[in-house]
Amino acid sequence: MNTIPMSYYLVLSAVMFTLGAIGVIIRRNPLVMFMSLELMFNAANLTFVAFSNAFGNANGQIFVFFVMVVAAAEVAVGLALIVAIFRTRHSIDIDLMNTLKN
Amino acid sequence: MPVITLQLVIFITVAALAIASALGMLFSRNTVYSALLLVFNFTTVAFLYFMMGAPFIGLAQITVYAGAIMVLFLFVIMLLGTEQIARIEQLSAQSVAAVLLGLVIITEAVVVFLLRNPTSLVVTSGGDVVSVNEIGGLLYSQYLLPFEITSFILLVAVVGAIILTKQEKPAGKAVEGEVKK
Amino acid sequence: MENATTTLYFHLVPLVVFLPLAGLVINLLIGKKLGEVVSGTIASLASGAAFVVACLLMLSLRSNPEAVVVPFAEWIRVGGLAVDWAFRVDTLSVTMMLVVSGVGTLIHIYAIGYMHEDVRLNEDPGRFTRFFIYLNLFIAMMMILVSAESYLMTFVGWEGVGLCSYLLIGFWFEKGKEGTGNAIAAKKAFITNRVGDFGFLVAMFMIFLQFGTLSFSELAHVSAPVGALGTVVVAGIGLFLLLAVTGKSAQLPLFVWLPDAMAGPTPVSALIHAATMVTAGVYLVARSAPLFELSPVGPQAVAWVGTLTALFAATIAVGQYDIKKVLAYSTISQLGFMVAAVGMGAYVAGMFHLVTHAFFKALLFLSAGSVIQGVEHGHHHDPHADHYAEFDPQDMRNMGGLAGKMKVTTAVYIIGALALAGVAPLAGFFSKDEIVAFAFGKNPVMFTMLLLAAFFTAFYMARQVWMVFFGKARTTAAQGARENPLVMTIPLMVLAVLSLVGGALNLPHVETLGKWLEHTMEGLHPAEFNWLVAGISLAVAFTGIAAGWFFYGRRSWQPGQSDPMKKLLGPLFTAFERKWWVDEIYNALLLQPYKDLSAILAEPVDQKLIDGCANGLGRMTGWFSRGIGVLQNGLVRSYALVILAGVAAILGYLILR
Amino acid sequence: MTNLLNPLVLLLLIPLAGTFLLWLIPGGRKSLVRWVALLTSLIAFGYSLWMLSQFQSTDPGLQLGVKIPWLQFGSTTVHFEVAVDGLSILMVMLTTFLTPIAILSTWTAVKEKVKGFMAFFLLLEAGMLGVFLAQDMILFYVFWEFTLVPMYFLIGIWGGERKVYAAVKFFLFTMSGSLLMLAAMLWLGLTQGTFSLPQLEGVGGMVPAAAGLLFGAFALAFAIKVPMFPLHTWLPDAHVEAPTAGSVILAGVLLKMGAYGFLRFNIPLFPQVAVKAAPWLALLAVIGIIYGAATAFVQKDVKKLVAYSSVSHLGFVVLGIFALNPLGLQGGILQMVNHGLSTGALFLLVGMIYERRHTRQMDQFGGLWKVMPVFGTLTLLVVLSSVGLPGLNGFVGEFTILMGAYTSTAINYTLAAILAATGVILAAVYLLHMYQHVFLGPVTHEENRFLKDLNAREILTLVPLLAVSAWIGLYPKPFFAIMAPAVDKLIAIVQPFIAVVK
Repeated sequence: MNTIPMSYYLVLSAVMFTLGAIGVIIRRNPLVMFMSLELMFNAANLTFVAFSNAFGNANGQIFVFFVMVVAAAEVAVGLALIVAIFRTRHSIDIDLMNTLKN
Repeated sequence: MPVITLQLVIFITVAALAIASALGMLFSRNTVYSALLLVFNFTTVAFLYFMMGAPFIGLAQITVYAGAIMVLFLFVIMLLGTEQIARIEQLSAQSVAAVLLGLVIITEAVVVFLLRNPTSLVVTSGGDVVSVNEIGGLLYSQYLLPFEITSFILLVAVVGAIILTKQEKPAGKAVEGEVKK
Repeated sequence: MENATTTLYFHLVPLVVFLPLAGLVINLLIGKKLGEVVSGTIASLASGAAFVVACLLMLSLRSNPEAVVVPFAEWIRVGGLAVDWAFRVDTLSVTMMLVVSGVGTLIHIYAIGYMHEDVRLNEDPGRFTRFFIYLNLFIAMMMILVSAESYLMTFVGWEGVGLCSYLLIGFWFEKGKEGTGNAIAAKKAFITNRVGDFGFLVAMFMIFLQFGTLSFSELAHVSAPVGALGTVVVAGIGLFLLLAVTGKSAQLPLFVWLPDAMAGPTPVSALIHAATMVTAGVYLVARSAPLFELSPVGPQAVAWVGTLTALFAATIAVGQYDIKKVLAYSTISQLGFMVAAVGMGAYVAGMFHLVTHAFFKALLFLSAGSVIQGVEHGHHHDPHADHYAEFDPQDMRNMGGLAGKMKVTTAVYIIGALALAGVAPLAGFFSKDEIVAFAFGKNPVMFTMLLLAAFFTAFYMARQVWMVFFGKARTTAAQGARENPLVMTIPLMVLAVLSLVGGALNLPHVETLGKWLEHTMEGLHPAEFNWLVAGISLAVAFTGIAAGWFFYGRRSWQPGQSDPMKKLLGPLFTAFERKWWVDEIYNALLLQPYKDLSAILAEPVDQKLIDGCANGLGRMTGWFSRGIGVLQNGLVRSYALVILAGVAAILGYLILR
Repeated sequence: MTNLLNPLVLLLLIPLAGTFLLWLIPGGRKSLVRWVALLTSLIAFGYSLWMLSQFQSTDPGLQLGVKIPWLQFGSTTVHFEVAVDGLSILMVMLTTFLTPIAILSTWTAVKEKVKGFMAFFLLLEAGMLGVFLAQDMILFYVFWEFTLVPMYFLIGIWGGERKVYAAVKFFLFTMSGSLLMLAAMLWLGLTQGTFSLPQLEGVGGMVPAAAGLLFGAFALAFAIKVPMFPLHTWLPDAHVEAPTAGSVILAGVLLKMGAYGFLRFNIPLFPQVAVKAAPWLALLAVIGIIYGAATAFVQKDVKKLVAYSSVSHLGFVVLGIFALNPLGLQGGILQMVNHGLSTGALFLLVGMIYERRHTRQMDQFGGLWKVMPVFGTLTLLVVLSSVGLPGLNGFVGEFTILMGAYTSTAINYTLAAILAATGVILAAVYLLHMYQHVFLGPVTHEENRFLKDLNAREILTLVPLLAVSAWIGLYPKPFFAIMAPAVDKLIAIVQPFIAVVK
């Protein structure tokens, strides 16, 4: 049979997810942070599809579909926010965006 | 250890490519390179989807993620002109901590998933495990309501994006008034 | 039964309270419109009507002498405690009612004349009606006090008369020393009385815990509890009741309020602070006789307190110059006689002295008021006097030679003084002699002290009479004094007659009062008339008067002269003059420490310590949250790092589990 | 739907409806706003009188109640459960009685943001009624916290100079106590499977290990609210800064919520702990009585003096409650009413003089009786009621409390009652001290010479209070009768444990 252990997929997914998380933390460019987030979404999606395959159940794929839609919406709004912020502050350094404090 | 098959070799190669491209995205100075590397990463993942017999998701991955979303990213990068942000991102304590934590988590994941209690589940490669028909059927019957809600979410996102990025017309009416005079 | 009720008027007893209250209400609502005479008359009628009711009750009791309880309304019924509004008509309460309403009515009439002048001298005629409202309230409260069926209802009257006393002492609340003197005197009276009331309260707690009731009828036949604890409780009841008595009847150590209470208008001093209210303590002891009899401690303490007060206050009276202050200390001293009597078990003698004292002390105060107004009149009509300078119309050093100008007043005053001094056959002789005779048989030390007090009494009265009425007038005010109108002098004459013949109430071997009271109080010892004691006390009285003449009558007091006794007694007389420094001692030992303690509690303790602890807790929370707040730095990446750490920790936990 | 027509639910809805009505009125129409608020509170009072007539005073249990499922915590249901019994009916009446008086007192005192003021006031009334009516712990807690909010704003917006400090202090003190109470409630409700108070009676016996802690958590919350020494320091600040009507309600009703909490929670739920704690709580109460009186004596601000006197008076209430016998408990409940009347009236009086002179410092006054005879007379009556003069309400309450404490077997030392009785002396000391400095003596300040005496409206706010004071003083029977069965029932719960301890 052409099978690959589920564990491999899980480890791959974990590695990608962690890389995404590290990206969110170490990069100050919000665009890259966003990309890292997308990476994390992907890692999660990979797990969904893998389990869907293993169990022979379509629900996992449906979920991935929804995640994609929401991610698309999130990116649209998020990028719009970045554009708006850039317009007002002429910088998109994430460490300068802490006006919510206090 | 499972037998080394062609499938496995292909999987490991693709996985290595995915991780490499992710790493590249992370550490690339140029945002444009980051974006392109991410596109590559998405493609490798799409490949894995195909391998797992999920062509619908794989195609969606390529069209939506690699196609639409990343193009959007590139547009924004071009629009803002920040592709060459040359600011040196210092290696702060926070970054070090993040990398270390990341390594810890990866190690933990390996320990948990591979060594401690490896699951007996397997992923079958090739062949349609779940057909596109089935997905479509589910989407328009059981998941009809969430499906409709997603459409609403998208609508809201579109409207929101437009409002957020709309340029305020500075004193447009006053100008009109002057013209009339 | 039917024919009995036709002639008995017991059911009328609530009227003794409600008639004065009716007068009060009328004056409160329309008194100002009625004018002084009508308003005063209504008040006098209200009091007089109460007197009539009291007389009817007396008549009823003559035919049916056993105590009658007239219930009126339910009051407090909680748990085991059941106290109702109920009146008790017996010979003791009716005696008190008669004194209160009788003397009270005379004083009401007198006050119509007195207050007419007084409100004008004090420049606020609008306050005339208010005075009579207070007086009627006082009569009502006093009636509640004496007609109550339970300790609790007595307490209502007890505090009620205290309130009236407060109101009336502070009647001219904007006058007195530095403008606040009267107000402070009023406050002092109320608070000192409250200390006594505290004793009353605790005594009631003890009585209720021990005997389960506060009703006089039910307490009349209780027997002493057994066991050591029982004796302590019974002694405690006596001692706490004594505290109540010392407050209301101005005994040691709580007498200090009464001299200051002379700040009230003179009719008030006569009614409340001489004749009636202050005797409530004596009445209370008489009423509580069944409880006092249970233990020897209480009565003995009462007797000693009374004796000591009698002597102590009499010495102070010798050194006073204010005509009313002399009478005030004299009142304290005479109350001491009464309290000593009831403490020794001579209830009849105590009550007898209470009644006669009400006559002659009211008389003395009212005539003193007459003297004061006469002098004040002289002062106001003196064309040369500086009307803005401080002039004290009550200071006896400003008087002298009034006998010629105020004939009626002088005559009645001398009658009152002789009665007080205990000269036979005036009222005071019989009643005081009865007490002294009782002490003779009981305790030689008390006997001696009481005799000494009697000597001082005669002496200071003689001193006063000579200083005020004889010799030469020492001021122009005294020269211009004139007699007061009939509305004032007629009550004086009535009281003078009563002072003359009051002794007839309880003549030796006739014992009218004794037999009358016997119906209420069991086991009364008939007083033995002792010729030896009578002789001694009469001799003491005459010695006192003679000594008074020797120092004050022989040579007329000159203006600016210091008291001739001062040379003789030196520092001792200064002690008399300065009232043995009791006020100063209380101030240093009680008031100032309390003030200091309060200040310490309010500022360092409350604000700094307790509130500081509370605020300190708040501040610590503040520091803590600022410390935590560093984490909330608004930087998304730090938050993500923390989340990542959390993930690592949870996974680590899962592995190491 | 029939449930919603329950009389108590309607009573809760009246002030809320009034608030809604106020919301519809434009804020500029101040007098209309005032009239609507006043009429609403009067309707609530009238309605509560009707409710009183429906109340069976011989029945010791809960009456007129309704119980509707409301929330679900796991398998435990929280009910919307309201009912009255002898313990709460007087408190409900006191609330509806004082609210119109307080509103009437603001007629000219509150000029700014009248609409908001009145709306908060009616909300406050609804909250207080809810506290006294709730028979479910969670519902009680909701109302308990609900009262904080309007009061917080009443102090914080319409208060004096340090209003924000006082409002925050008030809020934090009460909140910190009640959070522990919430924890205790949740634990109790979830372990016992019900939040309903009637079903939790004597629950302390089922959880003996936790009973002490739970009792403590409840007691702390209530002790802060009462407030008992040494948790009282929020009270003077809150009173001094609060607007007059706020002070009236704060002293008149809000403080009673604490004492009522002891009656409703601590004693019936944990009778065995209550018996053990009684001597200690009585000790604190006695300290509070004397301490409050002593600190009141040296205050220079009249309102602060009255505030400290509250500490002293509430000490009597707690002493009576923990006497755990009919005398003490009934006296305690009556004294809660009495304190609401007399201290409420004192605050009204202070407010009246403040409105005229814009100061409350004692040394700014003197001889006011001569200038304002009606004011002087009414104040004297209120002072006498507060001092506990027989014939007025204060005496009946204090006497029964002291008698209860003296004869109590739960407080096993009679010294408590004797020391508390000295409070009677000390009350006279500080109140007469105040009266003398403000009303007696000569007029010392020229600006006081032409002060206007009370007008008809002001007299109207005081007369009902005094009338009820005299009624309680002379004929307290109806008041005692209405609470007696419920108190007896409470004592039946506690009595076995008193016997065990002795």
